[in-house]
Amino acid sequence: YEEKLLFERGSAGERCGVSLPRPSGDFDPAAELGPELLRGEIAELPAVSELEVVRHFTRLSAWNHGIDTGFYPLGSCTMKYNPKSSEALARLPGFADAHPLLPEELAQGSLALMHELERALSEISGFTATTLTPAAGAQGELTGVMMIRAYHVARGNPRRKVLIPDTAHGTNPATSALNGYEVVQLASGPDGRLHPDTVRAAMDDDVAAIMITNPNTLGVFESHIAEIAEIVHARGGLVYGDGANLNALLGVARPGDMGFDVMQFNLHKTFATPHGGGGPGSGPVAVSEKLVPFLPLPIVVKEGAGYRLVKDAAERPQSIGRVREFHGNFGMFVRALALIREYGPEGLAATGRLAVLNANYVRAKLADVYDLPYATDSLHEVVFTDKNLKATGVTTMDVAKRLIDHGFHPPTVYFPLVVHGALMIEPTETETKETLDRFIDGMRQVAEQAQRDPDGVKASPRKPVRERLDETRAARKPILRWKPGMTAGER
Amino acid sequence: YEEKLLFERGSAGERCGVSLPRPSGDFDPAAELGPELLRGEIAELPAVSELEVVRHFTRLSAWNHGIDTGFYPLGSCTMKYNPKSSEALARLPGFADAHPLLPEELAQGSLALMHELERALSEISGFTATTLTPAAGAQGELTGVMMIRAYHVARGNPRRKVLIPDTAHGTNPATSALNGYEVVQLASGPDGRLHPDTVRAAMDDDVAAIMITNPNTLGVFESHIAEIAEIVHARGGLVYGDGANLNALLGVARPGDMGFDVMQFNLHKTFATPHGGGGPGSGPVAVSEKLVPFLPLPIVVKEGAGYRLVKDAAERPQSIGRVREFHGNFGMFVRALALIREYGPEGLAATGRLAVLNANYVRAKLADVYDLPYATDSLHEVVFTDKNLKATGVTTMDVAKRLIDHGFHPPTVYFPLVVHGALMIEPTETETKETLDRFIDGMRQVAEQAQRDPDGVKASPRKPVRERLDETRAARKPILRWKPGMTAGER
Amino acid sequence: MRYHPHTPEEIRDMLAAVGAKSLDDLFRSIPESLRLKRPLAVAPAQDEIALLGDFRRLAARNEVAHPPFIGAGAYPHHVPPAVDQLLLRGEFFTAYTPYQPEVSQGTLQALFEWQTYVCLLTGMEVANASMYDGASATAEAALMATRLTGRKRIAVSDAVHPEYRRVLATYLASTGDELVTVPHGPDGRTDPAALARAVDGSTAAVILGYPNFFGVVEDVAKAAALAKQAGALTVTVTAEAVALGLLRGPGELGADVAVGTFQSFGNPLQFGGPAPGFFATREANVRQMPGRVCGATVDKQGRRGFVLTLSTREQHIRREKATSNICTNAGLCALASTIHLALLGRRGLADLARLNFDRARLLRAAMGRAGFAPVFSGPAFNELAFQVGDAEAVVARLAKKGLAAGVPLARWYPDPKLSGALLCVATELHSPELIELFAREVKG
Amino acid sequence: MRYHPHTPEEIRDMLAAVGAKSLDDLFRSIPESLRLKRPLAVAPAQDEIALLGDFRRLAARNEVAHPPFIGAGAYPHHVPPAVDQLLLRGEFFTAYTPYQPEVSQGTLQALFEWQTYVCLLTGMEVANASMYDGASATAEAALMATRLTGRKRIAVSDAVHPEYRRVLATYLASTGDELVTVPHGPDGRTDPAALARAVDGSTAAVILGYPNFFGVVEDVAKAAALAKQAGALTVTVTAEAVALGLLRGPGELGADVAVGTFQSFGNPLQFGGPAPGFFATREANVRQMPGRVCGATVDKQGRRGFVLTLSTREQHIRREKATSNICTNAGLCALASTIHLALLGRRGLADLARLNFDRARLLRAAMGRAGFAPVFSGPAFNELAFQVGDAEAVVARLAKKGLAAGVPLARWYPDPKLSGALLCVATELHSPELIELFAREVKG
Repeated sequence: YEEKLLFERGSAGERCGVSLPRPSGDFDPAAELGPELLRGEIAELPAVSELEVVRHFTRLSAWNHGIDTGFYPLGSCTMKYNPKSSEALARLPGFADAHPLLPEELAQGSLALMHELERALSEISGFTATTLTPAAGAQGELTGVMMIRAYHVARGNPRRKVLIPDTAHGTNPATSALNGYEVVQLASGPDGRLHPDTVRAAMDDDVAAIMITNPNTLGVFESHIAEIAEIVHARGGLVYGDGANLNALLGVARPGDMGFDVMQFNLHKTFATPHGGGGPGSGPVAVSEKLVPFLPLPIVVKEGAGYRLVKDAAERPQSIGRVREFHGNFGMFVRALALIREYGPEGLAATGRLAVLNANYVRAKLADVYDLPYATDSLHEVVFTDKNLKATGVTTMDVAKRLIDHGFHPPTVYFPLVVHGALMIEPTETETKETLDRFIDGMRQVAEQAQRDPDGVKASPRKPVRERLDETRAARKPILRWKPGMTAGER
Repeated sequence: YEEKLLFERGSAGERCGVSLPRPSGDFDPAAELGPELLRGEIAELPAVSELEVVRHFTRLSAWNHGIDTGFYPLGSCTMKYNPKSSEALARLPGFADAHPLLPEELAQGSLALMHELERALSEISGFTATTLTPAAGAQGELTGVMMIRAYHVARGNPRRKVLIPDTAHGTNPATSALNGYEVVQLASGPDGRLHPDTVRAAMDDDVAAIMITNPNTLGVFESHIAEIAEIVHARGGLVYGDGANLNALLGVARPGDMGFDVMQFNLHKTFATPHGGGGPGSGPVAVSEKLVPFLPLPIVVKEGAGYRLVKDAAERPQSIGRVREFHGNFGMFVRALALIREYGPEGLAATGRLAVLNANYVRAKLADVYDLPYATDSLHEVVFTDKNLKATGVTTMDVAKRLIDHGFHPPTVYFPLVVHGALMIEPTETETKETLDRFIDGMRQVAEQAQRDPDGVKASPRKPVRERLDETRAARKPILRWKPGMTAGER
Repeated sequence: MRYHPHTPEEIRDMLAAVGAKSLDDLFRSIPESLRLKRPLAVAPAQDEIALLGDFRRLAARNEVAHPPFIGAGAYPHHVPPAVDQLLLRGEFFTAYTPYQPEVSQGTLQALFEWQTYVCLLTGMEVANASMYDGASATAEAALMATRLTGRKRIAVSDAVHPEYRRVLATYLASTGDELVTVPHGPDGRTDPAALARAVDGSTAAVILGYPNFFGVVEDVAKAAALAKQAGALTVTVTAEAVALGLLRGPGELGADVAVGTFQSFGNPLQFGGPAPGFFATREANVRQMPGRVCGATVDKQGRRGFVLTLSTREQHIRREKATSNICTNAGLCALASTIHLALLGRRGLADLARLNFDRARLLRAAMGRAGFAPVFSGPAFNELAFQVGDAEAVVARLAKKGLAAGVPLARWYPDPKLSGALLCVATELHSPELIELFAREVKG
Repeated sequence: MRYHPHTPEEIRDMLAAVGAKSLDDLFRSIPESLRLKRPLAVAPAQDEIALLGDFRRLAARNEVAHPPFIGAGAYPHHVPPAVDQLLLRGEFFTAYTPYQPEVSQGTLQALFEWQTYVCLLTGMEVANASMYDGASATAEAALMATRLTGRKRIAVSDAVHPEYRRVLATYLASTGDELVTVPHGPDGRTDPAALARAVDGSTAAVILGYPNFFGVVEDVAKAAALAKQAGALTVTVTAEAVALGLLRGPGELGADVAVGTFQSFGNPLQFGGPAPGFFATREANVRQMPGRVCGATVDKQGRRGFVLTLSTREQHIRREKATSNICTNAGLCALASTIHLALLGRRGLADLARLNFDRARLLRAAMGRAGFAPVFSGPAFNELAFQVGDAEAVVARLAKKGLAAGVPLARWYPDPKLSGALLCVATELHSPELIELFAREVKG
């Protein structure tokens, strides 16, 4: 079937999908507000019944891959199972219907939960305190770098530069730039690691911080992290940890113990809150002692038997201020704490270990077929390339698309940028060995087909509702919204 | 993808999809119960993680057609939209977690709801009182005929026969037989109606009742119902109404006003409780004054400000007893009453009218292509046949299966039995004109293809996960459960 | 009206296509005298917000502070949220009976899995796709026994759920079969001597609870041997199916039919319904089995698929010769049980059953410390009757505190020995602390 | 562990395949000194029943007797149950960012519909696929204005939500841009004279609430004309998007950027988040717009399909040259809004907006009868500030009755004229009876 846009259907008159109370009587908003402020009904809005809405979105949903429908081997994105009990918990009326500005005596349940999560995240990461407010990982980064900047400003000089390895996520340089920093890119070594000498050479008194993802986006642990942190600290710099890959370390090692000064979490990665097709995320930021004064507001504190939000700048004069309205994505806090509670210490430790086992298993089973650019030990993810397929003309993108026909979401492709034709695979601990075996089999079949029938691979995918889409055309002449007369295709 | 049986996967050791409390300590059930009562773990049971279960059922669901995915033109089955708010209501903890044997002072909410539903159903159908307990329409019929039997027994003679028109659902004769009655089938007339003379000829003092569906399964109103009821009543018989087709009459006419003595509802048809792939149903039975003493227990009564269940046979000595444990399918009562509340008098009246409009529209738009065996006015459904396609070799079954490829569930086929090659279509009031137009177009295309390419029609369906299934084979050598070694197909 | 999509213009156009002048015109086949001339006297239409508000208030009148200590045929258990979230998928929820197998493989495969679970848990060979409930399944089992044996007498233990027995009596009254009730002994099991006296060459079936209404585990093997000797069938009735994770399946013990409900798996209490009745028996009896059945077959391509089968037993084909009039059953409830059983898995089912057994042990101990002795000496699973003196008074007293205490057996059993008996359950929902609290409150 | 599927045997086999002796072996690349030598000091693992019990108790500590009369940036509205049941479909809920369009057409088409809804309601030409929230969307709008104009000065009305302004200040502190705050007049609108004084050739943007934090509807057209003359952009901020069902879209009034949140459509309050921020602007600004955007294109067969596009603005391509660092936004929340807007439809949206306006009229009348006058004379939508004397005391008194009364403006505004002001909202959730009750309770 083809599912039209809402705007292309059912614009007929009175049709409506809600049941509303009637107004109290006749009144004329125009008389009270003035006609110049008022609009009539918006003519282009569709008018459909509840059944039509239900069918529309039920059918649209079938055009999606989700964790609930199949495996997601997405590197650095940690697409693990999203527990269903968390959804029940987040919908408890006391949580779902709580207004953020409720008098605090009516919001003790929410505040207690936030406080417990703050303590748990600080303990898990080995830091002193954690702000829960950032809305996503990238905003967490922004918050982290703002704190770094505030720290340096407080010491008299914001400094000018941030050091970033070439394996970093794009958010790292973007975040630094947003804070007015110049980005100095550092080359990683032949083993995929950042080396102390590289850092030493780049480090000076104008460097505000270094941003390091550990394990990095090659899935490799930055073994020199302690020494690197020393080098940076020695010249007054700070060490920012990108927590995107924290899953590998859960219960195994703590960034706060390695010399990091600040790190953001991605609750929708490490703590299994649903990704939802692109958010909501939640990006708490943990800091060491020296950055505590700069934490953004609000901060939840325990006082006696109760909890209170510190909102007033007077109480925290060095705070960077606010990074979002209210207190953060509370709905995600409920889910993250539920997972931490259900795991407990043993479950958290098993998570890191099994995530790393799964990645290494995939690596061991595919290394004879796909090129492994770095022989260094992998933790939670492994990066292959399309080098072995070069002669066939089949590229990483083709492999990715062909995997769709085998029932899998493609891995992360062409990232990290330092690897040519990268295929980045992170299986997560919630997948079974059977699923990994089927995926390995799929990957091997694609490699085999690339030799035998490269055109078949390049013509993929064939099974989903759409074949390859013309992304260039989309960007060249952007059509970003429906307008009357829009057609359902061309040719 | 192919989704294996649960039993064919993940039987590996410790795997588990639940999180349970631990027992209080060591204990040995064998020592306390005796080893002869105990079993070990059941070896054939699968052991899977929560994610595997979620994927399994998510993927299985995609192999189903439901109202939420597409149109269901099923005659006499009233597959209308199931409101989502009803699902929220039925899940309120006070309803979902209420034990049926709660002390009545702790169950006043449930009892009040049942009482209101009982009153509403009695009013809608025009009867004196309604029992809510029967679990489905067929059990409602059984209950109704039991009351008829008890009525006659109370008057000294259970009588021997039940009159049933040839258009009736199979449950009518089956129910009569279960009560020990001999079934006398009555022929309907050339206009699809039962005629008073036919009834008069069959009626005698040994007839306990006549069972009539009105409108009948041809979608035709039994216009002679009042006269027929008089004939039956005159000889001491009772008139049973099969409420399967009540939707057509909502707010338009009431069976209780037409001479019926008893009628079952199908809440999952008329009042939009979900059909769920074959139940749960709910089959309340409404009765006129003379059958009230025979109603099954329990009965909810209002006393002062409170509600009480009459459970004791001493209070209702003529009651036929119980037909199910506890008080009926309460979860369905919540949904049915919610719909009645949201409709109100106007909404109920509109329901009958729009259901009949939709059916007549389909009839008007297809009558030139498909044979209409009865020219009589249709109410909520219309019956066509495959007669016009005879020369092509395409049958009703082929038309039904080909419609699947057009995205529709097939109509009811080969029923009623009096119509050769029947295609019975009931669109319900919740479908839009656009959907009906697409369905009409699909039906016309199939008729056209039957002329042009009969083999193509006969080879359908091609789009669903399975082509036509071998039902004869299934019945000849029944395989009703998985056993180790079962294969996933043959040939 | 959000469920009625028709606009006035569409109604006008459609009436024109039909050739009618008005909506009322469509009803000309209904004699004027039979038409309703007034609006229905039901409550005025309510908007969704008001409706939710009213129903929330109603539901709140039911809420109790703790999980009830009542079993007696409906068992408070934890339903993992995953069950309901999967169940709510519209493809399952809003599907019709799978008569058209090509577009119903989801429902059909799940029913096939349900049937397999029922067989594995009961130790039987075949099962149907569900029944309305445990009581009507029991009645259908009795009727099947009369068909199979050609006999008209049913012997039922008085320790079978009283409401099930009442339903059985109602069904048998309409078919003219005879019901003989067999008393229980002081251990709470069906009295073996009385059973031996009740069973003879005219007996079609012996019906026992497993566990029975008192929570006591019957000696099914012994009763089945006795019944077999007389040429009668043995039917076991299980309302607390979690017990089958710990106790041998009735099929292993010689029973011929196992019926009951799987409410305990995945189905909330809902004030008593709906929940999935089950019906399992020996392969030899399959063509006399009531209700829908799902079977495996192949499609045109030879791929395995599932269909409803053996419909020549059923009312829509056989009409008055059908084995039963049941059609719609409890498919969605059976799906809920199947999902819950899948989550539990082999180990989880055994663990859950052990845990329930454990909680009943804790209850027995806590009540013992409070001075209340068990009424019956027979082996129990998760349900026990205690001598508490004035049981109705205890129930009333605890109700005032929002605590649902259990049910007094005297409501159904005039036996003076049971006059002070309170039947109580303990499941995984009753924590050790809550059990202690309960025992204290009963003591008062 | 139900989320960890590994059995001991599988772990053994997998370790063998990997060539490791133990799980800890896999971590040899982590120096011993950096390893954690103890279990994490978090609460011990909890089973699902205990977890549900604990969280239910926590949530119950939040519950209030009635919908709160608090707006102030987060609005209590009715969310039809259909929204959440569709949202919970795993295909939406557990999907990743739609970078792989062939397997993400469901999410993408829904985002395209979202973008269209945002454009239609705001009267703008283009919109992105959502933002974190209204506050950061406001900050991003300011930053975009500085990029487009090359200027560094932002004029913001003090009647813009105080927390939004605080976020704006935080963002501008790190970029080194300047923030000028413009006071409001006695009508609650931004003071036109002060605005005229604040805007000059160095101003990048003028930011106004629409409706503003006081619930007052600003004269956007006038402000936009002023800004335009100075070469500055006009940015409107809307936290209560239901207002856009009654009020002209900011785009029609001359605004260049419209930002805010659609929380009011389909998203429960959730103690403040998540909810979908929105960002809409003129087509000419599209390449300076932050955040993800969905666009239409065709597939190899020429069929229409959707992709994320214009990614050359974004961090994963442009790195330090990106227009913003935002990546994950609030896609699922945007989907919730889209579903709710679809249910509302043309008529429903207008009705809902009128109903909210009506409820505020009832509130004004009821408070008037209770002796409380509105603080501001400007036109209001569904939110009003009243002079109640000691506003904090009123809040504390009503809290004791489980009633959330509104927020005292003095928390953010030292202006003595606002010292007794209580900001209250009335929506479709506040029935006329509840509004009467509220006014009585405020009076005490």
